[in-house]
Amino acid sequence: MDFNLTEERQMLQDTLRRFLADAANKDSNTLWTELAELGVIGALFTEDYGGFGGAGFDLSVVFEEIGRAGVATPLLETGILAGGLIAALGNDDQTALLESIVDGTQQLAFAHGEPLTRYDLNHVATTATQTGDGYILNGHKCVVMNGGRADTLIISARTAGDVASNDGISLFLVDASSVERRSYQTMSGADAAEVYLNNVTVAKTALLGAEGASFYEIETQVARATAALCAEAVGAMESAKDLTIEYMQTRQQFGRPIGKFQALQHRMADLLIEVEQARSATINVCGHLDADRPLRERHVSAAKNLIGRVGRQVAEETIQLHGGIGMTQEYNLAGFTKRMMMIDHQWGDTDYHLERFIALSRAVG
Amino acid sequence: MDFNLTEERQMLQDTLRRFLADAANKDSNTLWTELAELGVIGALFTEDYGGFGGAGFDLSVVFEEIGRAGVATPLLETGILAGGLIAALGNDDQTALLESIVDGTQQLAFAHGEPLTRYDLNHVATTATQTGDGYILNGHKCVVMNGGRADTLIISARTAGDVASNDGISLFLVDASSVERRSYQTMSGADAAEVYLNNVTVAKTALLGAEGASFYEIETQVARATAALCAEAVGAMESAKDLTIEYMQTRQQFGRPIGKFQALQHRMADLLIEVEQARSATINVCGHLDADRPLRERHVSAAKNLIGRVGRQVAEETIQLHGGIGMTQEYNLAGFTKRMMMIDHQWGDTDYHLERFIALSRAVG
Amino acid sequence: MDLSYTAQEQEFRAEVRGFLAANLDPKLADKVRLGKHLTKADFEGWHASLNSRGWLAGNWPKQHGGAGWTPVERHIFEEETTLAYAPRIVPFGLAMLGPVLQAFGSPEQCAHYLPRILSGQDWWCQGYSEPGAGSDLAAVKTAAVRNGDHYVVNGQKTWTTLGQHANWIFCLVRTNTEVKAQEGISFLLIDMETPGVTVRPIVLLDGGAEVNEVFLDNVRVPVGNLVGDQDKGWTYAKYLLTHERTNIAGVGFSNAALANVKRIASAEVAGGRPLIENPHFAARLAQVEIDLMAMATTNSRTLAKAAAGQAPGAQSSMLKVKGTLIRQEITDLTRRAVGPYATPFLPESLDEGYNGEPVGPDYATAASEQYFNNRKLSIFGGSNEVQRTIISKTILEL
Amino acid sequence: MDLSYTAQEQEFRAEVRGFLAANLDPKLADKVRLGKHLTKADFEGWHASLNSRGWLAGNWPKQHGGAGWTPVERHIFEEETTLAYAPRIVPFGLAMLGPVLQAFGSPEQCAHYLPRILSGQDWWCQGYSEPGAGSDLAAVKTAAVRNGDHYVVNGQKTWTTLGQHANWIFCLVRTNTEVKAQEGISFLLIDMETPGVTVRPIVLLDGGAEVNEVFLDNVRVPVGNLVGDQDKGWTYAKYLLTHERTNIAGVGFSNAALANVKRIASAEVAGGRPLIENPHFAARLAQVEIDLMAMATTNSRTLAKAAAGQAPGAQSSMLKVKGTLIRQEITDLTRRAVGPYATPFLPESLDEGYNGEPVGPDYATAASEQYFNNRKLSIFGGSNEVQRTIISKTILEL
Repeated sequence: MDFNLTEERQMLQDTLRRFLADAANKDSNTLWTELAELGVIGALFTEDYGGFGGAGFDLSVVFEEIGRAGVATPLLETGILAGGLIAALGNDDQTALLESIVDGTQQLAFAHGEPLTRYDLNHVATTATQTGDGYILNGHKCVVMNGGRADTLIISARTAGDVASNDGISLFLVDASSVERRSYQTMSGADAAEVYLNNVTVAKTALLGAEGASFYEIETQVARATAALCAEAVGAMESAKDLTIEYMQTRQQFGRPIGKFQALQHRMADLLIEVEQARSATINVCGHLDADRPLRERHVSAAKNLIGRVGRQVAEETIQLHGGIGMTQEYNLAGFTKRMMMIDHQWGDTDYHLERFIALSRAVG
Repeated sequence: MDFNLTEERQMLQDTLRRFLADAANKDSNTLWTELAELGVIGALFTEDYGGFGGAGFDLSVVFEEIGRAGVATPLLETGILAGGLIAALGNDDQTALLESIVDGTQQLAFAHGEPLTRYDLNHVATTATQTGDGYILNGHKCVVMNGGRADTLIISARTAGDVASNDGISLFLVDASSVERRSYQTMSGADAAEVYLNNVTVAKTALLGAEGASFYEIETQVARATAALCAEAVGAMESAKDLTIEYMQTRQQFGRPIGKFQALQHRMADLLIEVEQARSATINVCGHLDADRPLRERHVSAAKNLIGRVGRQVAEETIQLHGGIGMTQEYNLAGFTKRMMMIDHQWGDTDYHLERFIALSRAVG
Repeated sequence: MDLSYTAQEQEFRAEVRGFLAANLDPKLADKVRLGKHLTKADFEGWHASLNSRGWLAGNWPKQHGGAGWTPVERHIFEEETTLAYAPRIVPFGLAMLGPVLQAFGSPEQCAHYLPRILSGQDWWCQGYSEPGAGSDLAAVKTAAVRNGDHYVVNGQKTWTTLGQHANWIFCLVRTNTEVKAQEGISFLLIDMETPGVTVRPIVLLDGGAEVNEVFLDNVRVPVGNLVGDQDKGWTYAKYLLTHERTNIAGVGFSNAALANVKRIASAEVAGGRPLIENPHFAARLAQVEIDLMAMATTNSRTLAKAAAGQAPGAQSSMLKVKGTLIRQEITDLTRRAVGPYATPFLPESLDEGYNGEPVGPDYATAASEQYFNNRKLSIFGGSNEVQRTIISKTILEL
Repeated sequence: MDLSYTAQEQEFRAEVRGFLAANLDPKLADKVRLGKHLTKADFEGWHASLNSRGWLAGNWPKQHGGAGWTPVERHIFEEETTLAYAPRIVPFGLAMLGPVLQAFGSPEQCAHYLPRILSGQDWWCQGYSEPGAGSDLAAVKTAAVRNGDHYVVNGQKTWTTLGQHANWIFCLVRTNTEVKAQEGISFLLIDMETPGVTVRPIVLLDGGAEVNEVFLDNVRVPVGNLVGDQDKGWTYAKYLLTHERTNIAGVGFSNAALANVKRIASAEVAGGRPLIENPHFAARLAQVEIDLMAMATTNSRTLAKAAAGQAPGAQSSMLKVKGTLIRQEITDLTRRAVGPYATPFLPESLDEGYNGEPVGPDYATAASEQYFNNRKLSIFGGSNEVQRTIISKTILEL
C-alpha cells in the first residue's frame, strides 16, 4: 500500500494548483487553451493516445484541483467521456480525433441521458434506424453537459432491443452543428444543452464501435467519469472547508471568534471526518478502475453514494457555519457548495447508487 | 382542539405518579394488587366492562406514568391486549372474566407471535384443528410477554387460510397451566415465555369470537397496545431526560458543570425537540384510536416509527451525556434506556412501521 | 384532550376555502407552487384582496383594523392559504412592526402608520442585521445622534428582505455607547426617500435578489419617528422576535411543499416505475411526512398554550429548529426528485414576463434554486444555533 | 498511489490464515461470534498460543520479545484474527504498559515485567479513570505520598476493565498537589496482592461485569515501582493514549460484525422473504458497509503515515469517532435483525458452562447485550466528545 503520489503526479498537481490559483478571471476559451498547453488534457489519456496518464489516480489529481479551484471546464465531457469512448472503440480514422482533443482544439460532449433515463445507463429510447448508407437518428437527449459548446457529439441510440436493454445500444460521432440544440447554463456555471434529434441523417462511418454493443464501454467510461467527479467533489469540499476554517478563526460573534464555540467546533470535527471519508472513497474507486467489472462498479456506486451524502453535509454545514454571507453569490463559498450539490445529479445521485450498490453486492454474493 | 387533561385524567395521573414514586421496591405481585386497588386497571376499560375509561387518552395517562416510573407490569398484556380482545369478542361467559382482570385477581397474556411472524400480525402458522367437541392446537408462540406469569392465555391459531392470510385466524382462551411454557426475563425486566403447543386439546367454548374472523380485532387491540407503548416510551424518555439534565447541572469536568459545554447543550436541545415530537406522535395515535381503520393505522405506524427513532436517540444520547455512569446497572438511567429500546421490538420496530406507513398511505391515496 | 376543531373553527375553515376559490388567481398560485419570483404587484394585489375581506392582519386586534383571530384561526388561515399556494403575506409591516407599534408606539404613530400598512400605501422592511451583527443583534453599530429635532443616522443594515420594494424601514440604532450593549439601542422609523438612504441588492447563491444592503449616510430622521423611549429599543426588538411567531414552524409551507414533491415524484419515472414507488425515495418521503405530522401537533399544542395566555418560551425555539429542518429536508427531496433536470440554471425563467419554454418539466425549474434559497431558514430570524442555546439554557438553567 | 499489498504482505496474510486454521479452536471462535463471555482461561490460552508463535506482541520490537511488525502487518494480523472471530488480545499489558516501559521504564523494569507479560504470568489492568476524573484525566485525585522506600497510596480507580483477572495494575497517582494539575501526576505499578487493594465489580446495563472499581487503602508501593520520574506521569499517560492506536478504528471488528449481521439477516425472514432482501434493511446495511469501506482506507492511510514515521495527530481521533459510530451502528442493525428475539435476557446463557438451549436462534442471544455493551466504545478511551475537541482544536488552531 502506498498513498503517496508519484513524482510525476505530484508535479502535475503542483503545476495545476499554481495555474488555477488565478484562473477565476479567465474566459473559458482561454482557460481551455491554457489547460491543454499545460498538458492537463493529456494527463487523462495513455501514451497510446497521445497522453501521459489515463489511470485512475491521474484523473483524481486533475479533478481534485479543478474542484479545489472551482472552475467549470469541459474536461470531463471532452477528455474522459468522449475521449475515453473514442480511445476504447474508435477505428483509426476516429482515434485520429484524439489529437485535437489533447491539444485543445476540439471540444466534445456525450449525449446520452434522456427525459426518462434518469440515471439508468441502459435506458435509451433514441433510435438509430439503418438506411442504405447510414442511419437516421430520432430522439431527445437532455442535460447534455457541454452540449452547447461541443464541436462534436457522441450520441447514443438504440439500434435494437427493448428500451432498457443492455444490448442494442450504439454510439455515433456527429457534428454538433448538424443537430438542433438548446443551450443553457447549469447551476454550477458550466454549459449544457438539450439536444433534439429529428430525423438526423448520419453516415455509416459515424458509428463508433460495433453496432448495438456499446453498453459496457459506456459503463466503463462513466465509471471513470464518476471517479473524476468524486475527486472534483473532494477538491470542492477542501476549499469549502478551508474557507470555513478561516471564517471561524476571524468572524466575531458575542465577543469572540465563532471558532471558539464548542458546538460549532464539534460540528466542524464531524465535517472533517466525513471529508476524509470522501477522500478515501475516491481513492478506492480510482484504485479499482482497472478491476473486474463487479468489483469496479461496486466501488463506483459506493463512492458516488458516499460523496453525495458528504457533499450535502459539507454544503449545508459550511453555509450554516458562515451564516448569511455563506448564501451570497459573490462570496467564494457559493461556487463550491453549488458544485458539490450538482455533482450529485451527474451520473447517478446518492439514492440511485445506494440501490445500485445493493444490487451489485447481491450479484457478487 | 384541547390539549389539557380532563379533571378525572388529571387526578388519575397525579394519583398514579404519587403511588409509583416509591414502587421500585415492591414485588411484582404487591404492585399488581395495589395498581388494581387504585383502579388503574379499570382505567383501561369502559364502563360497560367494569371500568371507567378505556379511551386513547386514558391509556396514555396510565402508560406514560408506568414509563416514567420504569416499572414492569403486565398492564399491557392483561388489561389492553387480552382484556380488549375479551371485551370486544367475548360472549357473556367470557366477558365475566373481565371482572377478575379489573380487580387484579387474574393475569393474562396474548400468545400471538411466532418465530417467523416477526411483526406481521396476519402471519399465523399455529393450527387449530376442529375435533368433535373442540379443537386441537399445534404450534410455537414466541416471546409471549407475561406468558410465564399469566393464568390464562389468549392463543391465536389458524382454522383456515394460508399462513399469511387475514382470514382464518381464530382466538382461544386457554388455561395457561395446560400448555408447555418456558419462562424467562426480558431485557427490561418483565416476564415472557415461549409457549409450545403440542396437541393441546381445548373445548369449543374456548373459542373467542367467530371462528376464523379475528384478524381485524387483533389489529384493533394491537393499535391500542401500540399507543400505550408509545406513551410508556414517552414516560421513559421524560425520566431519562430529567436524569440527564440533573447530571449535566451537577457533574463537573474540566472545572465546570458539563451542562456548560455548548456542544452538549446543543445536543440536549436537539433531544428535547425530539421528545416533544414523540409526545405529539403519541397524542396523534391516542386521538385517532376510534378513527376509521386506514386513518387509525396510519397514525399507529407513524407514531411507532417516530417513537422507535427518538427512543434510540434518547437512549444513546442520555447514556453518552452521562458517560460511564450511564452504562451501569445500578444507576437509574439503565432501566429507562433499556425499556425504550425494547419497546422498539414489541409489535413492530421503526423500520417495520415505516414500510407499513408507506403501504397504508398508498392505500389511502 | 381533543384533536378536533370546534364547529366554529370548521366553519371558518370553509369560509377561508371559499374565499380562496373565489379570489386566488390560479395563475398566481401556479407561480407560487413552481417557485417563480413574485412581483411587487403580485404581493400588493393579494394583500389588497385580503384587506378588502378584513383578513390581511389576522393577528391585529379589531380596533386597529385587524381580524382579531384566535391563534387557532390564524393557524387555519395559514394552513389553507399555503396549501392553496397563495402568496405569503409580507410580514414586515403586518406581523412585525404592527404589533410593536400597538404595544409601544404612541397613539399618533398607530393612527398614522397602521392604516397605511393595511392599505398598502407603505411597504416596510426590517433594519436589524448589520455586517458585524447577525445573530448577535446587541452588537448593532449604526449610530443615531440627536441633533435638535432630528436624529442623524449613519451606518449599514444588511439582509434586508424585499427592501427593494420598501418605502419605509424600521431600524435598530445605537443611541448610547456609554452603557451595556443592550441598553443603548433605540427603535427608529425611517422614510427611505430621505436623502442618504441607499439600497443595494445582494445576489444570493440561488440567483435571486430578495435581500439587500441598506446604507444610511447622514440620514436625518425626525425625533417623532422614535418608537417608545430612547435607549429602550432592545425591549421592543425582543418583543418583535419572540412574539408573532404563530407560523414559526411553517407547517403550512411544509404541507404544501410535501404535496408538491409527491406530485413530482408521481410524475417522475425511475427504473420504469413512478419514482414515488421506489422504496428508498418512499422511505425518505414517509420519514419527513411522519415528522411533519408530529410537528403539526407540537405546533397546535404551542398554539393552544398561546391561546391560554401562556408564553411560548423554549417551545417556539423548538418549532423554529424542527420546522426549518423539515422544510429544508423537503427541498432536498424535491431536488432529488427532479433528477438531472435539477442542473439547468435559468433564473430568468422564474421572472415575470418570461415567455420561453422551461427546460424539462415546469416543476423542475426552481428545484435547485429553492433548495439553496431555503438554506436561509436556519440562518435568518435567529439562527438555529441561537435557538438551540435558548432551548438548552431554558431547560438546564445554567 | 497503490492500494494493493506487497508480495511479502500477502505472504504474511497467508501465514496468519494458516495459523488461525491450525490453532484457533472453532468452539472458541463461535463463542466470540455469538457474543458469549470469555473466561480468563480462554484469553490465557489464546495468548499462549500466539506467544508460542512469537505473535503475541505484534507492536513490540524484537529485542523485547515482540514480533516487530510494521503497521501494515499489524493491520493484516488484526483483520484476519477478527474476521476469524479469534478472541481479542487483552491490551493492558501488551498494547499499553509494554510500550510505556520500553520508552520510559528502567532496564531493570523492562527485564522484569516484559517477559512476564508475554508469558502470561502477570495480568495487568489500567488504573486511569476515577469517579471524578473520567475524560478529564488531569483531575486524578488518588494520592501517593512518599514514605521512606515506599509510596503510600490512597484513592479509588474505576472502569477498570477485566480488573477481576489482574494481579497488577498501572496507576496514575497524584504525587504533588502544589503544582498545575498535569504536573503533579506519577505513573506507578502496583501489585494487586498488596494489602489495601480491593476490587469490586460494576455490573453494566447489559448484565455483564467486565469493569471494576479498585479501592486503594493505605497501599504501600516500593519506590522502585515508579516508572520514569516522579511528577512526570502525565507525559507517559499521554504517550500511552496517543500511541499504539493502530486498531483504534476497529476495522477488523466492524468487518466481522458486518459479516455476522449479513449472516443473520439471511437467516431471518421478514414478510416471507429473507430479511436481507428487504429494501429498507438492505439500505441501512449498504450504508454502513460503504462507510466502512471508506474508513478501512482512511485507516490504511493513517497506517501508511505512521509507517513513514509521521505522527497520526488528529487522524487517530477521527478514526476513533468514525470507527466507534460504525461499530455501534452495526450493533443496532444486529438487534433490529433478530426482531422480537432481541427481548429475552438470559445473561447466564452467555457464560461458560451453560448447558441450556438458547431462547430463539443462538445468534439472537447476545444481540441486545452487545448493542448496550458497545455504547462504551464512544465513552471509554477518550470519549468521542474529547476526540472532537482534539480534532477541531488541531484544525482551527484557536
